[in-house]
Amino acid sequence: MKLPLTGVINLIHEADEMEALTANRCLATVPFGGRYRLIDFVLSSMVNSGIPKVAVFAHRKFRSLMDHLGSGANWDLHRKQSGLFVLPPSMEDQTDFGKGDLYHFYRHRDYFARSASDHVVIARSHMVCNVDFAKVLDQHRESGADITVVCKQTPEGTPGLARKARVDETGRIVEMQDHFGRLDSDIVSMEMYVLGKELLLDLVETSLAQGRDHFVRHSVLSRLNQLRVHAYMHEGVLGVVNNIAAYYRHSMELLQPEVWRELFFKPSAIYTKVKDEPPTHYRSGADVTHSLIANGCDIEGTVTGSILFRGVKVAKGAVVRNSIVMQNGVIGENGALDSCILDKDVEIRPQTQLRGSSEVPFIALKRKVI
Amino acid sequence: MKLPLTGVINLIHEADEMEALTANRCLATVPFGGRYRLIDFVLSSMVNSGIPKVAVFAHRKFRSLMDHLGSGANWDLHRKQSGLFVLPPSMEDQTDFGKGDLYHFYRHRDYFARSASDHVVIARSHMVCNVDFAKVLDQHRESGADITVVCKQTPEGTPGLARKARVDETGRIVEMQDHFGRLDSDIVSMEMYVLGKELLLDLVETSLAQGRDHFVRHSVLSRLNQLRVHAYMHEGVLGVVNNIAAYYRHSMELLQPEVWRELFFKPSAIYTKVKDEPPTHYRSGADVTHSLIANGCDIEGTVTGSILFRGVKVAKGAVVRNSIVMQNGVIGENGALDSCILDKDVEIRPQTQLRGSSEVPFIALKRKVI
Amino acid sequence: MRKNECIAMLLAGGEGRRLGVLTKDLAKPAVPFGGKYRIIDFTLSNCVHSGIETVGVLTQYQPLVLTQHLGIGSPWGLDRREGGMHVLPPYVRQKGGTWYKGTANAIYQNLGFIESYDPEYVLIISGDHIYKMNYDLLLDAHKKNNADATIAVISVPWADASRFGILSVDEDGRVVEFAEKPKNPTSNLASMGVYMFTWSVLKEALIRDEADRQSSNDFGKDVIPTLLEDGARLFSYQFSDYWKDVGTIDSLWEANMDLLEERPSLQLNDRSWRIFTASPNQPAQYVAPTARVQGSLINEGCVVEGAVNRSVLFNGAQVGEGSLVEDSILMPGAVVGKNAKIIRAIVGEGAVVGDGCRVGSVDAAEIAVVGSGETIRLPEEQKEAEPV
Amino acid sequence: MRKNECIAMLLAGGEGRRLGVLTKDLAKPAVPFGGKYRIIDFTLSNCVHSGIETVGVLTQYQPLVLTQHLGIGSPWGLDRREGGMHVLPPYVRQKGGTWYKGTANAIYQNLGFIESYDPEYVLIISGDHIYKMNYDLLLDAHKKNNADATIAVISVPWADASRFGILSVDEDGRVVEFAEKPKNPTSNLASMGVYMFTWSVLKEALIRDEADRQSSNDFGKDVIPTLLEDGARLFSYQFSDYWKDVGTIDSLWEANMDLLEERPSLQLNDRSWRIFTASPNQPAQYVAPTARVQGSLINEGCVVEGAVNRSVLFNGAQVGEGSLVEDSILMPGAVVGKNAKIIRAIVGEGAVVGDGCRVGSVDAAEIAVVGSGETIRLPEEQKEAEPV
Repeated sequence: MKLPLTGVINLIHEADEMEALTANRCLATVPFGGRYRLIDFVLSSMVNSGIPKVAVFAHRKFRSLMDHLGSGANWDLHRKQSGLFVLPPSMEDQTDFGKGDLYHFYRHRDYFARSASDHVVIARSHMVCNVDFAKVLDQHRESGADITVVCKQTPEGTPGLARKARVDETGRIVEMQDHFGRLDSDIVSMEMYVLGKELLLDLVETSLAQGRDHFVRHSVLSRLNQLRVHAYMHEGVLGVVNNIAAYYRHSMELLQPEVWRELFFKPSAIYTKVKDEPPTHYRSGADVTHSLIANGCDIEGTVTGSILFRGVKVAKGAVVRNSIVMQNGVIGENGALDSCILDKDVEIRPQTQLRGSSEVPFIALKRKVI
Repeated sequence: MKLPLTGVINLIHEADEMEALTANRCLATVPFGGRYRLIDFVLSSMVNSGIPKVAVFAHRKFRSLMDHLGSGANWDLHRKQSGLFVLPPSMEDQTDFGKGDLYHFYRHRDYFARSASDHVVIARSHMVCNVDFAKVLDQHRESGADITVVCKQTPEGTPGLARKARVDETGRIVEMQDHFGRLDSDIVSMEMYVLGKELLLDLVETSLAQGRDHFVRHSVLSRLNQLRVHAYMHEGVLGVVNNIAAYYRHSMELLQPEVWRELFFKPSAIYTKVKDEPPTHYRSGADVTHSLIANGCDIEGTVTGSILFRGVKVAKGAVVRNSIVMQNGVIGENGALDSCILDKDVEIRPQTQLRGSSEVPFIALKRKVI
Repeated sequence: MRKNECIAMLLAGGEGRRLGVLTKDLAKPAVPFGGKYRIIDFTLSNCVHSGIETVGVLTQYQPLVLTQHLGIGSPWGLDRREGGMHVLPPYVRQKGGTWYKGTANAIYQNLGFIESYDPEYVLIISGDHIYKMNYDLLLDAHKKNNADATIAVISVPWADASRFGILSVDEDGRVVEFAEKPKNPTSNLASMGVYMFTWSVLKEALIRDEADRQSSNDFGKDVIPTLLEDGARLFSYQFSDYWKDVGTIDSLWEANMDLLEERPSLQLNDRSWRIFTASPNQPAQYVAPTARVQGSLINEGCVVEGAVNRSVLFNGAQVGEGSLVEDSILMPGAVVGKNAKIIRAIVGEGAVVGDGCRVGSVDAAEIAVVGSGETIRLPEEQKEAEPV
Repeated sequence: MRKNECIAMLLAGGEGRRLGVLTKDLAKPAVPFGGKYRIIDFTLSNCVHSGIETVGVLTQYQPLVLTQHLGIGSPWGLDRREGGMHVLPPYVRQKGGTWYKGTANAIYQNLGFIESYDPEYVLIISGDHIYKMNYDLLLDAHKKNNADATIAVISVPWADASRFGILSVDEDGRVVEFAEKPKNPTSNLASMGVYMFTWSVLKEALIRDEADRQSSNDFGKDVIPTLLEDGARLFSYQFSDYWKDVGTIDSLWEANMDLLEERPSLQLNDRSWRIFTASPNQPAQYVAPTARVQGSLINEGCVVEGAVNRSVLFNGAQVGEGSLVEDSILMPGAVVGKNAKIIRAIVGEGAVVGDGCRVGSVDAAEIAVVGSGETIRLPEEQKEAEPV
């Protein structure tokens, strides 16, 4: 059955310190986990939760986004009267780019007004997780909160940039600060906000009328006193992936079987664009351990502590360690990688050796030949 | 079976003098004929001819285009490895907008290179017609021409802006001029160019290298001596619809049953976005003659010599003459229209009378209440 | 994917014998209705609007046109990766196959299909009826009552009650008595043939019913009465909007005519509850200078050159100059020539009524019918002698 | 829509009896192959790559898994508004229904379906074979020869020739003799069961064949020999790439092992001729620190903690720590526990081989098979006594 919740994936001004990985794509379409793009996690969570209608507020560099999402059929969202809506900014007006998300919500207020659901969830694309929004909505209704924010207790020193929140014993968020704030709390916001449609439209108009155009800062943070903003504590895994250190760390966490099982199967599967690659061919002489390997790879060399995306070729004698090789990468004979991130279609010539550090991995731009 | 021809609908710098009708949409999505958009005619022709893959080079104001085309399913183009591609200009670079079509073809040369077909047809969106491109390709191959241009012999004084061509007895185009040229000929170009893929890519690179970026002017017109450019004479109806006079004239021609039968049925059907409107309800007291009426209308008044799009309401006592009323228009009680074009969602208040002339019809902008 | 809380099984095998030549090559659910639709479109659209996205359609009699119409479910948005619409014809096993014995047996033969979705509730509906209903409200009531089965009912005129399955209910709406076509009805609440079942209860009931050699394997005659006897929690759900079984020529004609009222009780032009159907891709209808159209519903692709009064014209129907079509229905592609008269008639799909012909009359007791694909022409000599 | 020049009819009703427990609940075309696919994916993908966009799939034996796999045809891009894929089970008429009598009868029963597309040519193929073939080239040859029927043939070892339908052809490739499983073959050109027919010829032949009470209604046994007798223009079309009938446990195992060669003659990783299949939506495979994988094909969703040599692992298969899987096939979701040994074996879909168990052996004459869904466990006492 449908969940009476409208989905929004808000790509407007996402905090992005992904360096070369977002040179030609938006944060939402950064490849992750061997075959996914970052947006797949929140989008699949929404679909699996029964959310019938998802709008993606696109912003910059969204060509890759359109390619990836297509008609939404891979997420079963190509529906008759609902489904997937990619809403780009107006191309005619360059000043649009500078404006905050509230401005874009306002331009598309029809989208909210027309949706049959009473509630809206506004999320970001860069949270790697598997969330059941039906449970979030249940808690939201039971608690009587105005806004419910999905939060997660995280260990000290997680590298991604995330807002921190202080929560009182009733579950109410009494303080919340941007990632650079000094608030001492191990609870981070997963930037998923569930609220009533009417309240959202009211906040959009009121904030804009006050000359303020930033949803979280101007509509939520500044109203923690007036509105009851509650935290929903997420139990599953979480990766806040918006800088290279976090990208590398959370990628490598997938090599822990319990993280792999939880992220990809609980509560439901993560969907992505189907690529029709054949199974991976491990040739005699291949030596692969402690790695995540996507389909369509052809491996003759050694791979350890690494993630290979679809269609990667590791030639004889090549050694790939602690590295991430995206789609169609080629590691030539006797090439050696350690702590590298190769973007799509990178070719490493025979005998080439590259080495980064786990703090600062070596990054090769898309289509480079090294 | 598939026709070995790749389709391109080129919306870059389309000659557009449609005034208010293209204030918020591109020429390709101007509503026409009660339920279509201009682009439906060339797109359906391509699909019916067996062309498996169509790229639409979008340019300005293409949101309405994306809405209309969706995944291409309404034209049966949502295929696995081919289908419909909407290629927008790069949003990051505003200077893109000024550049000619050859520049955009160049940016997307992969699209041509990857397609399995040997031939390409490059067309525009504003030709209202029903063409079998299989026949065009047949003639192109048989004649041995380098480029075949679909042309049409037209009566004197057709209002749309079209290039004129002079054709010798062998069918070769010996001269071709822009619409403002002085060439005295009754043969107009339908702006559909069939040519080999290799030749196209060659023309694109050569012209760009010479600092020229306009396909027809720089790659075709200036090469009429070197290249064998032949005309294919189209037998069916044609409306060149890129100014208001032509829009009005060719709309009204649909009220001739032979034009209606030929344009919509020969050789095949014209497809458009399905809207699920119920049949039109003619109430007792309705008086409708000599008109084209789409589904979902509700008519209590008088309609004559007019075209009503889907979902139009004509109240009791209202009189609509020689007018075009687009989707969801409402004519209040005793309202009277003569020689008007109402864009979508226009409401005419009770008792209001509006009158334009057949040369200069009265145009009401989308969503106006008058 | 999320578990399906509720899936629908749509019985679409009806022969519709009383529709005569209109259902010769057509299952009843595929009979055209309302100028644009086929009967089954109403229940399918109801499912979609009610949030039910898994629908098994059980076909049987003359399924060709019906299956073609259903396609892969795209007109209803039921062309889904998981769930969506599934056409379920009677299945031929190695030892052969037979038609479904009754409505209950049809569901019984598809237990495996239902099981594969593991639903909590199963909605049983029929593709023979014209109505707009939100099954989600029915499900809400079913849950609130903690019911085993909930039967949608509608009040019918007492005089007609003996033609229906009639329920007597207590003040809570719980069913206390059920009688199939009772001679002396004690209530005028008729079953609409719309059943919401708790799946575990239905499954057990179907297995028991199948084992019972005496049973005719029908919901109304067997399954419901047995459940009632056994003290199951059966509730009624009162429906009060338009509902019609268009099982006869007269009722099909009437139901079409109902749409022509000034304020029809079945509103087709309702943007929040569109009836979806396969699009025939036809241009806007053409109304000629010689035409006169009043009180009628006319669909895309029609060409009207004559007079049309209080009639329903399906897509591609044509009425020639000088002809009169009154109180009639022209099915898809029906062509009426010049100077013809069609009064109180149904002209079937693709049928042709030639120049000068007359079909039906104002005072005929019965609605005249021209069968699908039939052609009626005047003998040559009459053509000139008798222009209408 | 453009007329369909050529449509395909895919025979997918095969029981595959010689595949034993692997086809217990499964039609042969639905048997998993190549780590990711089901057998029928190859012919369906061939159709799509050859530009054939209308495919009738004739199902019969155990169609449930097959029909589920086919869905609405979207994995192959055959979910089309016109044409596309249509599943055609044997049809139950009012008087009951029976299975298709033979391959020719299966097509005969669906004459109406073919007629509705009005094709010029009809391609008859079977969902039982593994090969990549461009049917468009076959059609070109058929047209060039102005043939009535063109039969794709492949050279087989003379020793095997008596297991096939064998054709003798003249220098133009015209068929002069056809013998079904001849004892003394006069040629080694075997029919691949791929027939291109001119539709008008096929239609007439099928009607005649159906009328003939003596006929077993089979293409190879009846239709082709009769056409040949009557002097029809029958041509051969020589195919020389990989082609395999995987009708037995041995050939299924062999065909999978063929994929593990350094330069396999059936190349799966061919971007211009992808084999499409329904995506199981599984994450990238996980290879643990304790794993060793050599000369194998491994699919998404697998978890490998033990050693895998020269084996094919389908999606979701698992191999526990300390286990060895060698020269074997693990079907989708097959789970091998810890310290187990699987040698020269096929473990069926969802089967479980418990800790410490052994299946198969290096010197066994036959390939060991664990049936779909079966569970093999050591008795409690052995578990401790005999760690492998």
